[in-house]
Amino acid sequence: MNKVYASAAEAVAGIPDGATVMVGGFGLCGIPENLIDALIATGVKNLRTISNNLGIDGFGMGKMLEAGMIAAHTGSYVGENRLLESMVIARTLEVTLIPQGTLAERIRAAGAGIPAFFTPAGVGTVVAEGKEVREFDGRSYVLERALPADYALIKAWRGDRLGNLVYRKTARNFNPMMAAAAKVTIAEVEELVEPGKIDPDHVITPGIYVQRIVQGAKYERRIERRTLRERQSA
Amino acid sequence: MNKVYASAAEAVAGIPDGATVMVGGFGLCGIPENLIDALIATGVKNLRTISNNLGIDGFGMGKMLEAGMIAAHTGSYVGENRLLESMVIARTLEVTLIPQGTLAERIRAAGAGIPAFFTPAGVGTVVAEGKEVREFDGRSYVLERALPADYALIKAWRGDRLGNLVYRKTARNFNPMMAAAAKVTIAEVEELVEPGKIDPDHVITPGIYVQRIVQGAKYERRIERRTLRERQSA
Amino acid sequence: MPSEIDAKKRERIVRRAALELRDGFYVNLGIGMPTLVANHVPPGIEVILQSENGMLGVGPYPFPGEENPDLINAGKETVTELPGSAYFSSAESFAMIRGGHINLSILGAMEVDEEGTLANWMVPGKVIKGMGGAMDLVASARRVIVTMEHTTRTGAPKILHRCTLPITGLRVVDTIITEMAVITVTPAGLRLDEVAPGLTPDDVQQATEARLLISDNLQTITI
Amino acid sequence: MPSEIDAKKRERIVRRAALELRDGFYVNLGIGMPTLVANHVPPGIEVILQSENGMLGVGPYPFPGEENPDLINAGKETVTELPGSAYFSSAESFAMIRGGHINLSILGAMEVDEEGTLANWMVPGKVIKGMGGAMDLVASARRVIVTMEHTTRTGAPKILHRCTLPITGLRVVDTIITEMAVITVTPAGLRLDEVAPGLTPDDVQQATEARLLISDNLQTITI
Repeated sequence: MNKVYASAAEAVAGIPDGATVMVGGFGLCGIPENLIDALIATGVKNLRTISNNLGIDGFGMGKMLEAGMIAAHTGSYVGENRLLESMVIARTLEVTLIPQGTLAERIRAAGAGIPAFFTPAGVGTVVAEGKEVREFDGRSYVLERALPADYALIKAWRGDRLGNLVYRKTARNFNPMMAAAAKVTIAEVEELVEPGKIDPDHVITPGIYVQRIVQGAKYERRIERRTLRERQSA
Repeated sequence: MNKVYASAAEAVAGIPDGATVMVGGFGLCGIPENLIDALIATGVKNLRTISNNLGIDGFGMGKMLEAGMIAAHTGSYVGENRLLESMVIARTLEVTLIPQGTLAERIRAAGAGIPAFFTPAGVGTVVAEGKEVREFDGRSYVLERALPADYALIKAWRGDRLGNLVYRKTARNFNPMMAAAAKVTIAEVEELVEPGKIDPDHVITPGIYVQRIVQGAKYERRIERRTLRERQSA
Repeated sequence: MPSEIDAKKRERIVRRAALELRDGFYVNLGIGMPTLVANHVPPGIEVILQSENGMLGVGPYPFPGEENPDLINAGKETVTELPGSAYFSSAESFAMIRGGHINLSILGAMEVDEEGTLANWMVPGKVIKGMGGAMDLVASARRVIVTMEHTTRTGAPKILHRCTLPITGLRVVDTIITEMAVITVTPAGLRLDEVAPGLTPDDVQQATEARLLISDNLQTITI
Repeated sequence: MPSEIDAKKRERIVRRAALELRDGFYVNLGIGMPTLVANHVPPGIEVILQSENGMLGVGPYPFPGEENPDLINAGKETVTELPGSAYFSSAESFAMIRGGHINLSILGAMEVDEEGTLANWMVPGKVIKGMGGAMDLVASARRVIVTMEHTTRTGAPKILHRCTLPITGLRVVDTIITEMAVITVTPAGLRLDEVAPGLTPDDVQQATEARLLISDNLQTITI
């Protein structure tokens, strides 16, 4: 059992036109930088992407948007992409926006074999239009379906040959659920280690969810909003 | 914000007759030994318990059964309790058995604000009787409801004053979901430490789910089935 | 200098909102003005901030040179951790929110109406950015406080009889805090509980489309 | 010595079942006979065992003195961990199972019928013990193999036209492995693929209530 790929290019090989692809990260935090670049280099087209955000102009999934490889996108917030506006108006991109918690739970449900669940988020809003709304114990909930994918491109801090992954701080975000929700999960890590190096109690994504793993060649880890406080003088 | 109680007796004080009480653990592994003893000592009656197992005769929840304090129990496997049989026949105990994965997910749903979800487990069996069965993408699923509780008694290895918990090996089991599913969660730990001693990336149960925490006075940690292999001679 | 006036208005709103914090509360603060509430936690009160991208125990902004790309809040700002912080996935984060474990959510609004219905995510005709976690938060936090300027920049009311924009949540707001007033959403309608120093209830009503009930125990805002 | 004969029967069943393992498989083994399959993993094959109480990478039983009360399998037996093991909650464990991530589930049976319907958790009139994780496993593992003795201790068939006991799962079994035969559940019915050395298809049919189709490529069981 060897899931290790030598390069990001080899790890993303074979993703066909029209595939549904999940991409991990929140904003630019915890995104699979190397896999995104490698995927753009394949020239694949008409992808249906699922990701909380769409990167920013010129970085992260923003680069995929610029490459014209995305036909449809599902996420919760796309406010950082100026290019998006013209594409939506020109109808070259179909965007579906859903509540962030519903997005997270629909992805989790896909990995967990739950085809549908009820949630209170979005009841009475456009989000619930055309969906079943049912009352439980006096409160209304909307029925939401699982959201699976053909491929997931995710990013972890450290991973082993069997695909066990650990994340660092808020770079965890959507990555663990996406790992479980795709037919083929491709993980990039900053550090690839031997099995046994990660404490089994600390594993966040068990290797069963990961089909391919690659150590990223380099990481920019760009900060989107650098907010600082002043050092108090002594 | 101080959630620390000085003793298990103080930690379980106030649980009223008739309360619904979840108890963590799988078999005798990861059970809240000290809280169970303290709860029995309160003399509370007619509890509706939720736990995967019911301990064994003479240990764990088996002691609660013997104390006659359980009116109804929901779990997935009760095969280790001989006393149970006579109680079920005498109708002093009402037992509801459900698939283990459905139990785990119903508890998780209660903590996660999901009132109901569809699962394939139990379709076509007695488990699905009287419940809605619906087809999604050509497969049948049964609608299951969230399973909440008034109190959860759980066991972790280490916890801090804010209620952050980490578990050890397979002693994790049902404890994390139960922590989130009860109105009042009471956690016992082997080691109580100061906030900051647990790496924030390693926390399994964030403190938000824990209302009371106590360091257990002593632990027997009984082994139910001691299976061993022979040392090979050199 | 209108921006300086705005800054003062916003500081008054933020300071008043901070008085709603209670010891032991788990609180989610929305992007923008609500985030500033963290700077005014009253003495003797310990609150733990949740950020929906997967963190409990959000600390202040980092000192220069200590920022970490892997440590941001839901506004994508660099933050720090505190002793007792915890990280988790987005699914766990929204399980926490949806499950009613967050005591208080404070967020901004474009419109609020008499029933506590909130609109804060979309203006038709403009390109939509998305609702992010707002719909989940307002649906499930135990208490929802809206902090906002009382009227639009052109002076039009934002507290309406009925929301006109696409809504974020139906009957979800508990309390509205503006630079002019503190208003509670009750089954009978909006109740004016506090007015800013120097203002009369009528001043507030003039700036409000929805009809205000006046509290029997009307107070002046003290911060 | 019937118990010794039984032990040999069981070993034959277990050894044959182990030949169904494939490199890279994630496998859940039921309590009892299925657990023994782990002792016969073919050379060159790496499989990872899942235990539904919350573990991937289940290792062998511990050496005396190295048993850990916090480390058990779903049969409550003390086990060990391996390099690359991982622990998780019961909710995550069954998310893994329900989500179709387990390649193979091997478990025992009281009855299996022509449609692959399985009964293995309850005998009416006896006090019920509970289904544990069996209903979840058979509903969602990618492949379900039943290992069992071909008939009851009194010689009655266990492979039936229709199950008579309360069922564990409807049309869930893919393959039945007994000391007499390997049988595949097909849309057309049960297909006899392999017979034990020295037995004829008719011997197997005699011990089976369900009608057996004979494979065009009938083999002798080799272990």
